[in-house]
Amino acid sequence: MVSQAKSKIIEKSRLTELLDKLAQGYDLIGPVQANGVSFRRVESGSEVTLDYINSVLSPKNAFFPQTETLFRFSRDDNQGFRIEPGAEADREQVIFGIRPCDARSLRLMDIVFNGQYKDSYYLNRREKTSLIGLACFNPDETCFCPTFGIDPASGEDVDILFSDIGDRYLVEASTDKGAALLDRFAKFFAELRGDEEQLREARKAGLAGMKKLDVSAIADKIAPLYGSNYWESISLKCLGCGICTYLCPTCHCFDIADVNLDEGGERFRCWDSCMFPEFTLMASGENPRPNRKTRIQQRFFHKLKYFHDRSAELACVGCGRCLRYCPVNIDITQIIEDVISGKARNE
Amino acid sequence: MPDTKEVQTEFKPKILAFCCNWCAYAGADLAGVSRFQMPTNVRVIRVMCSGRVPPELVIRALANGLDGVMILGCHPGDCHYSEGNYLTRRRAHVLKRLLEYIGIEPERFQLRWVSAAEGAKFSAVVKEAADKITALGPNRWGDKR
Amino acid sequence: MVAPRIGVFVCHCGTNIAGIVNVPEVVEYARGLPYVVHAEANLYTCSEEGISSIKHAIKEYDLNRVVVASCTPRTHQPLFRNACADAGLNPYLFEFVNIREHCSWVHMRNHQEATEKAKELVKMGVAKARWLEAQEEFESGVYPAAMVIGGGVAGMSAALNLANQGFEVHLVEKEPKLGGRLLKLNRLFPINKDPSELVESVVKAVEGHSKIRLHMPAVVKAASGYIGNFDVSIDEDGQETSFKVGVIIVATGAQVLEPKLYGYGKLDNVLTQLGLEQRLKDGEVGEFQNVVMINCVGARIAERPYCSRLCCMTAIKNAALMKEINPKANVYVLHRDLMTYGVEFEEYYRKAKEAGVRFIRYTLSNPPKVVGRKRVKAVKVYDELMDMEVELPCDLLVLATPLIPNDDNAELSKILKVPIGDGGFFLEAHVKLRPVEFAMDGIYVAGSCRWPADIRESITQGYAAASEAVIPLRRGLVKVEAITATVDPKICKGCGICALVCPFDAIELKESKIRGLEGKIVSEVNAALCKGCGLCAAACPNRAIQQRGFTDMQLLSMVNALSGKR
Amino acid sequence: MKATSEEVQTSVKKLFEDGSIGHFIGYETGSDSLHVTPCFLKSGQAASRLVWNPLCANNLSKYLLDFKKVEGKVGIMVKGCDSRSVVELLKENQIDRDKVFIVGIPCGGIVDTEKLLAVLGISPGEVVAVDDDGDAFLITIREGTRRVQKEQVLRGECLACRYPTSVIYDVLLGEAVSSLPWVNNDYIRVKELEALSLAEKERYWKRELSQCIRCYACRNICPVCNCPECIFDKKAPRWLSKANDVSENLVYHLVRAFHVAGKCVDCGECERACPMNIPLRSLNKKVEKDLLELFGYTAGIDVEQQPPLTTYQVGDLDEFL
Repeated sequence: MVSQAKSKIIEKSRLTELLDKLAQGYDLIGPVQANGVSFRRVESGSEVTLDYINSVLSPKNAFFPQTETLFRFSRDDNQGFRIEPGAEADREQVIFGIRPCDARSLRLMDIVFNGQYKDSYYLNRREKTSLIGLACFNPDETCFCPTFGIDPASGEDVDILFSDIGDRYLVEASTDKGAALLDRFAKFFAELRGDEEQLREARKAGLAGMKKLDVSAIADKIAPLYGSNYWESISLKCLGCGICTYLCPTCHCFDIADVNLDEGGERFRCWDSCMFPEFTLMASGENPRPNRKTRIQQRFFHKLKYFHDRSAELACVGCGRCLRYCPVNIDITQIIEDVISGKARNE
Repeated sequence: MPDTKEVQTEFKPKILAFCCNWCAYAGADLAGVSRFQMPTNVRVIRVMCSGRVPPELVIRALANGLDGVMILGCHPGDCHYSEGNYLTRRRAHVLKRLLEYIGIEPERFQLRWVSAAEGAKFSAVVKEAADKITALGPNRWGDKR
Repeated sequence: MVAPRIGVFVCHCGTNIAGIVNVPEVVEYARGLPYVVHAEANLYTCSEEGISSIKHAIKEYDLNRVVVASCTPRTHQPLFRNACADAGLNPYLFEFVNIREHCSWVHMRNHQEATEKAKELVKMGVAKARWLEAQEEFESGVYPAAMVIGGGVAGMSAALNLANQGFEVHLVEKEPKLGGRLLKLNRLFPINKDPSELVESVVKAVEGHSKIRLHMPAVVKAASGYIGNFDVSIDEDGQETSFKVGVIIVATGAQVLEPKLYGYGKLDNVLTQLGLEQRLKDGEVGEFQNVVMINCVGARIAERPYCSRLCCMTAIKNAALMKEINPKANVYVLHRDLMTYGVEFEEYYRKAKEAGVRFIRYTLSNPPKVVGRKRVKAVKVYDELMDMEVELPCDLLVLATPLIPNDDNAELSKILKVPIGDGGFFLEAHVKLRPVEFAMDGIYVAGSCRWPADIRESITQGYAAASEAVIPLRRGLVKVEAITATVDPKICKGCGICALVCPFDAIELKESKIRGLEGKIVSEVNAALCKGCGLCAAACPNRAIQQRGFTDMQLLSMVNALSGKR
Repeated sequence: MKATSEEVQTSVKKLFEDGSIGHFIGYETGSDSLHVTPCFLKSGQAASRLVWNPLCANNLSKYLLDFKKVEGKVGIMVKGCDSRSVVELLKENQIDRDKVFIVGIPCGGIVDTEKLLAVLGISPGEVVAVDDDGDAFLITIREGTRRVQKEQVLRGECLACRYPTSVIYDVLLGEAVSSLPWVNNDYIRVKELEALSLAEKERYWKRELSQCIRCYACRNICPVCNCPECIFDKKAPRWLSKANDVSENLVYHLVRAFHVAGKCVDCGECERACPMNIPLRSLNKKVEKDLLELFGYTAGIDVEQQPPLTTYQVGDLDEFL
């Protein structure tokens, strides 16, 4: 149901102008076409593309950048160090065009970064960010978000949802933050004409037949496959690259390193991938996951069991990026099916 | 309003020179013994043969922000190890073209031949490199991460 | 692993360094560098005091790395390495930083920048030192034989010296006769003796020596190997012969310049000094009344800036002889400066003047001019002292020309991998500190192939080279600098790139015998063949092969240090 | 005649039966009709899974490194480009010729699926099959069959392919193809980039290199990048920071271009694997072009040919006097 109070429309012809205004008041991040579509900081609305099913890189960079300075240090005169914090997001930022699957992934990342340990870097950005989602009516072959209870046309995890209903967007605020944003830019928005719900329902036809797997018992079903040679058969073709983990909106592992210069330096963190040989390499030279088989197993166990054990959620939103971009076509949906159906077993 | 004069510190490029022990390093020593005065920009790293210097070190040095890298070795045919400088020469031709292709001025990477007797040439090579690279301005690829 | 404890010793070198570089500032800077636990300045680090200071500091501060910032490793590295060894520190835990030849001497006008550069060089040296590792030197045997190239007086002296000490000597002479340039001379200065007395006795001793094997006429065609272990092949009268030697002495002499000046070669009464000696020797000098000699013909000019040293004495000798043969003759020596170094030589010159030889000084800008079309009839010269031009009647013009390098020096230099200097003469390792050695261990130099030398000097140098060369021969073992390549068989993938680039066939692909890697094909370095060039280390794609003393870690650390990274 | 999937299946079955091979590496249909995926067989029974069609982009030769210690010979399907990387693996002693059985397949070019979808204006799910039909591809979609000229939709490397037929094989399926009609002008893209000014080059490559997310897919998929421990994975010395910025990405990509210099056979896998669409072939092709022009060298042709940077001629070009 469209709630009248928080719902508006915007004519398509006014979108660029709105984005221009947003870019003036906020750090605006939107889908940009450059070597494929990815979310990047934009200065004006004209940089934004709407021609995408989903971006190559998920918007996680906006909260958890690939490389992030934690703090800087410099030597002081007394043989000691001065510490300065890394650059914090001092401006409010708006992400325009985030898909419902990616928006859900942020809720999953919150579990990690806002759990027992509070990650101020992530949380600071999260707090200062408003999400403007774009409903998805035209999913890719590789999409399977309904598997995880995600409605690609819903605004559950965003502040405002835009739905393309032909000549205009239906604009719905689902949080107070979203409502406030709508108020601030009220002049761009008009009242509903009444046919919006109907138009939206028509567009939802494109969502029929989306892949939806039954993952209700997956954590239990995958457990006995620890050490199974099923993973070996998958790992045979795996190249051990980081595409699946780096493009994944829920993967959140990072490494920390120092830059040590004469005059000081910085400590930074950067994405890491469980697919890499040095991921769990210890200083002694020992590595508990010494081969591709154990690494592949780790990736799927983390997503489908360990994360679930801790939070009752699965660390996947069905965005399909890992499948779409895997150069050897390793198919997570096939693996989930194999696990559910019992086809994956110890041989 | 008074003119806010921009205080421009003179650009002093930092240049690294790998010198082979037998020719170029000896040539640099001879330049010293002969008191051939030269710009202070160049820092020498001694290697036994110019062929010890892999492209990785050159690329790393440029990515570190050094303004120029030189490899100085024996003249072709004079290599103490017979053929090290011939291999260096092949690699350097490929590397030079690749660097230029990527947009790095070719003057920032040079291979030059300097014999043990060519103290004057060593100082001339240093001066030439310092002049050319000063004219280019700072290396725009460097980052100290 | 013990944490590095680095000591830095910065040398004033009197005022050589300290006159330009602010040494205390460099020392203070060094103290702040990573892992440096001690830094000090020395007036002369290479002096006994400096050396004992290093040894003392190693003990006092428990140093496990030593960095000396002074002159060049090419002359002083062994000294400082030995100092470390004496104090119980592995000599390979020493690193040299050159702030004299590469800094103070070439930046004399910019003290501040020179000081900054010196600091940075020290920083780089310290960065490398942090990663130095103790090394054991490889000992290799010395084949107890020598090759002496050149059967002139220097070569024969060296050969006899070595042979008399009991070592087999291969003496390789390109002419069919021993004796070299000496054979062509008429008299020797300053004793005025017939050289044949000297030559004959030396040649006889050489020819009759059971330890000397003569190869004549013969030229060296190829040489490979290293100190203690050279494989030589020569072309002996059309036949190829090969043999093994432990050391090589180069004594190939020089040649006399045949000038294109003063009508030489065109006018038939113009000779070189050597030509005159030949005529005197053969008794064919004929009648003469007016003899003019010109010195420095083709020497000390832009194209050939050096002084050949011998020509002045030769001219004095022959001028006096001519006067002796015909006391009524007018004998003039036109010179630019007279080189009569040494007490006896000055005396010799005085006697010639007393005998009536006239010496006239000319300048390069105003050289003598020859008068005459087919023959020289007179020589016009602008007399500097009288400040006027004089015309000297002349029926014999004798030109003193310099010794110039042999034409085949370049070829021999390539065969032996020893350098030749600017003028084309061979270049020793250091003009003062290592005067008869080449930089390449096991090869030595004597006589005029290095620089124009007279007979006495040639003999002395022959002896000197022999006495240096006999050290490894006598010891029977040489230590090979521990800069050879090593393979990490765990990482090596057996691609064989290293073996392809190795100029010495020192690398072979073999099945590993290491536990856990049995059967794996990996590179193996034959330390006896490896010369430490490091080509393999640069070519190996995953850096499984490293050159000791020049590892990636060490070189990269220097690059990073220069870039301001730690 | 072109080889078909059925022909591949029959041959492989026979090779298993007569004991010629104990393993086989080929292609099977992947997650949808527009994708194939590597297929590993231990017996002839499952040979019916094998396919051969213009979607078989993967260069399978890298997998040979994982089969060094197995019993029996490993059979592998190779296109022209793939066979050239097999030559390079042999050159580097990374595989044993006696332990591989090379099934060569003449190749008429591989489809660039992105280009195909754009040209046809359809979504991936609509494609049912892609077949080779001489100078065109036959695309079976739900509504019927469409014919698309190859030049419109071929992968970049196929547009420049000089070796469509395997240069080394034990058996060749189908008729050898000696040249492809559309291949004529080598290095067009490299020449365009060479013609840019230095400032334009810098701008271009800084933009491209800033895209890199350092997933290492280009390295990991590359058959001639076969070091068991890459120098970029080493802890000491650290050649590359884990931080992602242009200068680090420069080191990574230039050094990689150098490490594959004289070995790269332009199979195009690096560029295909790159999720960020960085024009990696333009880097490798540049080095390839220079090696050809400077030293007359082409990689992956002859096992006996010495790599160009491990040898020299006294008379080599010398620009450094």
